[in-house]
Amino acid sequence: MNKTAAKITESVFFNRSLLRMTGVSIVIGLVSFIILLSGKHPERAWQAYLTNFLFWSSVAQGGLLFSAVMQVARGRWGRSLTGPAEALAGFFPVSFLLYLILFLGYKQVFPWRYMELGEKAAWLNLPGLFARDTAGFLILYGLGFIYLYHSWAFRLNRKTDAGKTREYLNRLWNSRSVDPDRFRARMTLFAVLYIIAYAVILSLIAYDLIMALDPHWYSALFGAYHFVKAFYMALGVLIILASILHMNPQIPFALRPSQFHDLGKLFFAFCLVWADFFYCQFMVIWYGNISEETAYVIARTMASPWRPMAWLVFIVSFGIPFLILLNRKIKSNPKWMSLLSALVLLGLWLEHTLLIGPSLNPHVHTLQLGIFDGLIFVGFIGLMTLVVASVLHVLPELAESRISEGS
Amino acid sequence: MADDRTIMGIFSDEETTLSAVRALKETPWSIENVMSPIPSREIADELSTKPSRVGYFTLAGGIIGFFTGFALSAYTALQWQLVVSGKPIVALVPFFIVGFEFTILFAVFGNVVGLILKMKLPDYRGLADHDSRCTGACFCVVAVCPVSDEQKLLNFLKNSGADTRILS
Amino acid sequence: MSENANPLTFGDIDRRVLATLAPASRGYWAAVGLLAFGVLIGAGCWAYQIAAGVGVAGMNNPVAWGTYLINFVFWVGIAHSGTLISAILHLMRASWRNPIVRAAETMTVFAVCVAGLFPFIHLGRVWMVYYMLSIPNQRNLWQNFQSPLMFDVLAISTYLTVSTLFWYTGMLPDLAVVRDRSTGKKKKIFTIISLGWTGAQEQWRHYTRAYLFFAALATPLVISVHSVASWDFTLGVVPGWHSTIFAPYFVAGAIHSGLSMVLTLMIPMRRIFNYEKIITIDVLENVAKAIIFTGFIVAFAYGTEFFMAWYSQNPVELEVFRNRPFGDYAAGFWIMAVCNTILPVVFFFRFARRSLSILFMVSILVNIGMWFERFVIIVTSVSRDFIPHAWGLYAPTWVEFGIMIGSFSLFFFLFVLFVKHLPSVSMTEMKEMLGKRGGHGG
Amino acid sequence: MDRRTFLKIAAMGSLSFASGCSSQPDKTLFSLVQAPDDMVTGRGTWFASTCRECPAGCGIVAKNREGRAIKLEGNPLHPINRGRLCMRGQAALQGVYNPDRLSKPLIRENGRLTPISYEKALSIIQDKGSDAAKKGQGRVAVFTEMVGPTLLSLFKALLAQWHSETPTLFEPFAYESLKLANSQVFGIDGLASYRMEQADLLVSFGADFLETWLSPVEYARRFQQMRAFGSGGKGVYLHVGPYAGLTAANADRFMVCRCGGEAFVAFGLIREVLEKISDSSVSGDLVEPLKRILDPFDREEVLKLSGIRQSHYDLLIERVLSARRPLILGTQGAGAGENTPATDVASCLLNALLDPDLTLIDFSNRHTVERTAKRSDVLNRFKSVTDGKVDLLLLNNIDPVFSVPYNAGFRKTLGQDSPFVVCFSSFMSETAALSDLIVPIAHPLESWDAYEGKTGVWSILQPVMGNLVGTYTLGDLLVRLAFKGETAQQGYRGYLANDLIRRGMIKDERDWIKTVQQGGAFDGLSSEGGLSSKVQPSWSWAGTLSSAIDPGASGTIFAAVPSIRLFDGRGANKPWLNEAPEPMTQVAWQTPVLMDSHTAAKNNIRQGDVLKIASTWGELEAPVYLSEFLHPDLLVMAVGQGHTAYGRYAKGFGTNAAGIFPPDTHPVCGGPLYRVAPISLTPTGKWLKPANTDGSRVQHHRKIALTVPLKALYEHQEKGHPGLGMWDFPLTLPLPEGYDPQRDFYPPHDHDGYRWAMVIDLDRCIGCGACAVACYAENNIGVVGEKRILQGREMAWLRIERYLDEADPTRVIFLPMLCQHCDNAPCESVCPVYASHHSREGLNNQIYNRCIGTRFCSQMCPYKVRRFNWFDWEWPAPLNFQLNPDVTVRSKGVTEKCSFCIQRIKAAHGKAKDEGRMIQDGEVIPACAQTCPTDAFVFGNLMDKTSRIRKLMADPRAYQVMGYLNTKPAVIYLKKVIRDV
Repeated sequence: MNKTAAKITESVFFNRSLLRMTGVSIVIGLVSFIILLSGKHPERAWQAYLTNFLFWSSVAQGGLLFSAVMQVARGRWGRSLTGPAEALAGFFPVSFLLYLILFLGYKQVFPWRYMELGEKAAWLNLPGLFARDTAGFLILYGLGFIYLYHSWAFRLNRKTDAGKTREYLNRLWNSRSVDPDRFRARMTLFAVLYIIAYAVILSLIAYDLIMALDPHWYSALFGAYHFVKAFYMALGVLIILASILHMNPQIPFALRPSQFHDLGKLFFAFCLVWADFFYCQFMVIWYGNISEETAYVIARTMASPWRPMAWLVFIVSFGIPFLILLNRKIKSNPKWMSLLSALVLLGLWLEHTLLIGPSLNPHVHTLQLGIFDGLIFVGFIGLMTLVVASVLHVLPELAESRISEGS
Repeated sequence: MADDRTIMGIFSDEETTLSAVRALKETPWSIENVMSPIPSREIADELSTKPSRVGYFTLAGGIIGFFTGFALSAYTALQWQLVVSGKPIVALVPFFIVGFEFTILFAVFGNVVGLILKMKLPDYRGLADHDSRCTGACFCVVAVCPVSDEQKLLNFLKNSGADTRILS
Repeated sequence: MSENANPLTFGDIDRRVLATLAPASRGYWAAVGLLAFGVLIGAGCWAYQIAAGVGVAGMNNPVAWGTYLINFVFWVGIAHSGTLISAILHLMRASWRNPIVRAAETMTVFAVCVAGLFPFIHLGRVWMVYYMLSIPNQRNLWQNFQSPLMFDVLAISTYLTVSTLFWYTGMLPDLAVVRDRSTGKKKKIFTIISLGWTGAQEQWRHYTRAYLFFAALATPLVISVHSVASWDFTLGVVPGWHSTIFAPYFVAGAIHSGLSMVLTLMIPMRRIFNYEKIITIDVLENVAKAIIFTGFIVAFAYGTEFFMAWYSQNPVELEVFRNRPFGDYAAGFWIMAVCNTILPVVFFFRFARRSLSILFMVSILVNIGMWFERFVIIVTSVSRDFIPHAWGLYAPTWVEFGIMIGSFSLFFFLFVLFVKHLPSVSMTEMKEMLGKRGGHGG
Repeated sequence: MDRRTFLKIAAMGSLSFASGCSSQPDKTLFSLVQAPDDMVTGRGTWFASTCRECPAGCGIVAKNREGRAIKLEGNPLHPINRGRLCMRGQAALQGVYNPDRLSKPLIRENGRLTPISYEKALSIIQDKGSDAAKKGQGRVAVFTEMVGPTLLSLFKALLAQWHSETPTLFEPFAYESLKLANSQVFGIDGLASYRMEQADLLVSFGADFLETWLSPVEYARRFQQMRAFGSGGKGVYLHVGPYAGLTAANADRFMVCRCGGEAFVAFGLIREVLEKISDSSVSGDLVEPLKRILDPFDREEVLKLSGIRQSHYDLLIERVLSARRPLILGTQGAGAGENTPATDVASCLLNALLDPDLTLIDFSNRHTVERTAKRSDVLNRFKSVTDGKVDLLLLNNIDPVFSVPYNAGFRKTLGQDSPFVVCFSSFMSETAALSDLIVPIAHPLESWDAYEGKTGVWSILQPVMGNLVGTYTLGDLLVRLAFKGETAQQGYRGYLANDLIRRGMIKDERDWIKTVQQGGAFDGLSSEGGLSSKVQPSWSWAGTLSSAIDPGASGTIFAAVPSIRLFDGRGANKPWLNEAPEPMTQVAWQTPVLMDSHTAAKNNIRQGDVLKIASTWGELEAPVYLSEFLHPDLLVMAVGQGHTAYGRYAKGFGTNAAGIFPPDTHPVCGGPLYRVAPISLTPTGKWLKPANTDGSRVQHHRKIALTVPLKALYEHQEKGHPGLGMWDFPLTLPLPEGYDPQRDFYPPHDHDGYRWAMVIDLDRCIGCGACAVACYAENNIGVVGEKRILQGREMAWLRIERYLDEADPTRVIFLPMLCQHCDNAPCESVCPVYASHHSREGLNNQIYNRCIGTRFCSQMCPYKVRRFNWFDWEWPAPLNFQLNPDVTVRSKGVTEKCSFCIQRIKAAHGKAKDEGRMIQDGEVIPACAQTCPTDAFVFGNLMDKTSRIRKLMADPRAYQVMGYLNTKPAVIYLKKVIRDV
């Protein structure tokens, strides 16, 4: 069966049309980024860039989290979904690269450079920020890869000789033989470590790259809000990815309706948690009414020009999915679910813009969102697709569901 | 029906019960009831029972509760229209919590009501020909056959691994 | 965990559990009597306080909330893990929870009862408490639903109702089991309370569904209840209270304490009722693992709070968070920090997770730690808030300790009564666990 | 209350009482079935009278409700206090209603006191008197407190019958040294008053004119007229002294020196002045000898002897020489140290040199306390008693046993059975306890009398209520003792009227009634000029100057100072005065001994350690309070507490310093010595928790009590654009315009007609605490006592927060903190039962009978001004008669707080409604604002664009405490102005 799998992959994941599509969209994205950059408001370009960078990095980080959690909680039902989830982690190196590029726009990205910070300068200064965030990304992604290294050791078929990566990995594994149990135990350990790092470092990123853009505002829950949201998005992407693989007859990947149903329930659950974490912050700030806190929230939810966008986000990413997901049948329907997820993701992408936009363009009277932002988004979609496709191309086993599991 | 016999077959485990039920369905005799110490998806599937509709009560309760919560808090606030902390008289942000708690409460009430109505409990008549083993380790299948077939059915059940009991 | 290794049969389960309902020994009644006495102490102290005034407690002007609300939050916290275990783990199909679910739910019900008492004890004019209820009155003056305390009233009463119904529904099949295996008056009673349950498919069909909804509703409820408890503090502007992270952090903390209380209760129970085969060491191990997890969340929250206090650069916040670890109540802070975040780390080691003594000790210490967490949060914040001239210290008085003793006695009193008179392990769900071999593992 | 309305009600009241209420206890307070026709139930009636809590003689008006006086306010027409009162004046009511008042004469029969009738008591006195008279001259002696001329003449008349000399006016604080200086330098043996408000530099060598000195309310007003920024005053105040009480704490610079070192600072100053003086306005015959005497006191010498900091000394010189109208005040006046007379003489000379015409010193309107006898004379007179030359000794309302050093003889002699001692006193004071016959007398608020606070200022005392416990007024008793027949019949009131007519104060009955209505005859008060004086050619002062000795020698000195709360101890039985924390230490109910914190640290003494302090004359034990305001070699303790009798609120609280002072008096001025050295300090190992109400002495760099340099106010300051932080948050009015959609979640809400608010000028506030006590009186606030205060349960609605400057701990700032009536009050929304909510007029209402006592509001209040009733507080009868019927008495379990005196607002509403108009600006005045001697409070309606308060919003000093919380407080503070000297 692996042989066939190997044969099929050639055409499924990595065919010309897909290359063409992704390539084109990437070029479009790049071009529109450059156009914005060369315009009067380069910060607009960086706003879009930061938004997408955070958005897709979160998806990748959350994706791997799914696998890690399944490993730790021994959730068997999701075992066959961990493959695609891990495929998302292929975005890690790209994400890190994008992160480095981000600092080219430091003039626009960090408005606090021009503000009076007092003591805070000890935390908000470019070198310090670059150092700690770089370290953070390296640790997170490093742990991620060590975990993958263990996970794939069980998942991948050692014999197939497709590509250098495989051979390299095989050599690694064959170099020293550890007994599977200890190896599995270590895998679990690194899963735990990754989960911890996920929480800590995503919070750090949230503080440094989103919250600190308005250095006077702070909300203790913001970090947690960010990484919960990240997982919510990852689940959305995972649903789409799984559905695509599931619906493509050529791919040996199929899920029982119950598995989709469970995935749907998880998606639903995190839709609620995300909303809850939003409300927890909003309620406290609304009730306390301390200007230091309210100004930030009001600018994004109650004052023009951003207000309508806030409502859109609320409806698209919470209202609609909440009402729809109450229904049991839809959860186990891949088509509908992917559609819904796409919608939610769109909303959450807007939500990122909503958080970043007002900070980067203070006192504006028009919505800082245009066609180019959309095109840049498209570009990043292409990028992500390409990455995932190539990962699956190299490691087709990730797209194999073990029907045997569960009963 | 005087010319009917109701016979209970008591099985020691789920598998045999399951096969017995399957076999019974091939026979002309009807399965009146199956009792088990634990819920069994498989048996339910065999008997092709429809999924329960308790959920509708729950949902209804929830929706009613949500609006009751908001209505109550808005009504009480409007009686005197006292300003507190400069907050609006009808402040939806905090009232949402009231709405939420009421949603849960009423949903649960709906759930319980639905359960009572659907399960028709409390009802002690069923205990008349209830076998205590059914709540312990055993699965009981209650089948009905014409008086004529009584012996056949008894044998059938015995063969499929049950000890039997004639209820009426 | 592997049920295959477990030689239990349905029969064994019934026998073991029903054995616990056998007539009680003299020692048992002695214990009950002792606890009843403890309850009386508490009641006496309360009566005295009502007569004399809340001044007999140690509270004062800056610190007008003391052990009463600390205990309130503490007990609500204890309550939570019950629902977590019965509802959330049920949704997650972690069937390892089946052996302890009944005890945990019972713990929830009783803990909520005890917790519910404290707001009353706390009130200055408890005889006027009906002002907080929606009783139609001729002035048409109602209560203020913008007040976090009204949220509490709703949340706690809802929580009590729901968890009680959930508990009873879950017990229904077991009551039938007891009914069928008892005689005389006992049989009569159980016949009535088991509502004529027979285990017919028709019943199971609705029952399982309804139970699922129960779980699905209890989950958001339990989260909301402790969020609401946290909002009693966060919604004001008081430094050290007004923090957005409180709601999730309180929920995690609640589960943290609740889980350790489960251990504290289960370990003696399985010893006394020789439940070793039912409540296996694997179950306890899983609870321990969960404690590591919640412990981490709590630690994360502590860290975040300190960072945010610094990041805000608000002198008021800074002072509060300087005062916690180094100020008047430093001891309390360090007890809290060590017990809640450092100690659970031992559970990373397998031997610790599987050693009853360590489990028991740590569980108790975590409970102490969580009590002090509430103390640190509630007392330190207001004792040094905005106006330095108004700063002041607080120390509980004997009345408060008396009432605290009373509350613990009441809880264990009810629990001890429960274990001898109702099935303290859910036989049905145990059977399900065995029945579903190779099903969804924990 | 403006002048017109005041006159109306005063007239209405006193007419009736002039006819109606004699001192006969016929009108019972308890059931007014037939109320007198002028008494409208539910409406207050105001009676003018005079405060007798200290010799200053401030005018008061008392609010009478249903026959009970429930509140005292200053008499706005009275020239001395102009409608203001100090905390002691406010607390006078608790003298009338004191539960420990004696109601019947008590006679000592074989050691036991047994009650007898007044007739009996009078006859006993009569007999004893005539017996004594028979024995010969001067067998009867009278020691009385400072009384009005009429009563004095009555005493004289009585004594004349008994062939004895005039009575001795005894006051513990008799300003001997000051009088000496005035007589030696100006030839006027008296106490001039000072036109402080006209000065541009004020230097005090210890005069505590904001606490007890001469006439504190008057001088507090004058002081702020001189200094306060608001009133255009640009004056500067420098205080030189060994310790800082409230007065020194209000100085622009407190210059600490050795105890007794002030003298040499003054000498040095004179020396410097003489060197600068060129013009011949000062007669040469003064300059030369001065130069000669003071030659040794050059800069180094002064620094060495006085221990003053060099920078301070230079500053002092520079300021004094550059000032246009400097005024130098002498020492604290109550009790002397060795160098006190020298200091006072020196300061008089300084005035003479700096302002030869002495325009700032008013010799014509003198403080009549000058009439009291020198302590040395008192002791001499008493010596004759001790020597058995007296058979009958009458003591009127004085407590020498408590306030005079123990072995000065009073204790011993009074203890003996001869002479026969009659004590006129309403309380079982230490002195009364030793007397043979105790005759309770009516309280001044129940009596007719006249008092002359300053020469020419005659204030009338009239009964402001019926007689409470059936006591007689002293006047009536004396009249009955002195006269027979008609005079005796008409009683003291008639005697008084006649006396006044005889003195030409009033012409006839109408005039009399008018005088009674407005509280006195003030025409005698000459405004300018009047009696002036020059430095006396006689050089008697020279000797005094040279009497100064080197204070450095004496080592650690123990000093006792008058208490702003208890004066000489007569206030000690009034709960309010004990409950109100001492302004500087914030300690209530206790008498700690103040010790320099560094000295304490050296001897590792902690706050609260109980020390045994012993001198040659006696010893005492007291807990230590660590202070920043002392010379290291000094221990200071306030007098007033440490009673062994005198009622439940006085007995057993604190310590009495009198015990360890030498009995003899100052050789030069004859004043009592309130300084003693050497002393020995020994820790007792005991520790007493100080009952201080402050949680921290500094404000931890928070936006609470702010200051601004004077310069900054004149140079145009550019406002940095407002932000959201603690420091750059803008002033946001509690009005719709205060709402900014960029940072406010809530929509603005309107108020109908009025938005009550208050402005508090920190530059005017001197921290005297009168407002706090007035608040207790007006709002029925419970007194919790020492134990509860230690538990942190004080109930004050208005507290004076005392903060030391973090940079310079000798700088103090006082901030009256009360409910801020925020527009977005965090306390309101958390109440589950709407007990606390926002009123239509912007008040932060607290509905007591709705409150269930969750205490949520007080937890959420950022200002911690909400008070919870932990118990039912007690008003032992008849203290409960004082309770204000317009204000609920809160039961246990409810929260309470400042209501902006809503009862007064309601009353004004009623009045305005009757007259069909809006409430006018200044018509509503809360109790705190009403009594403030320095006019630091302004109350009014923010919605009225023309109101005084609204205009003040434009003041650059305006800010809100912790405004960044966006609570939009309705109490706006004006920064204290720092004159960087």
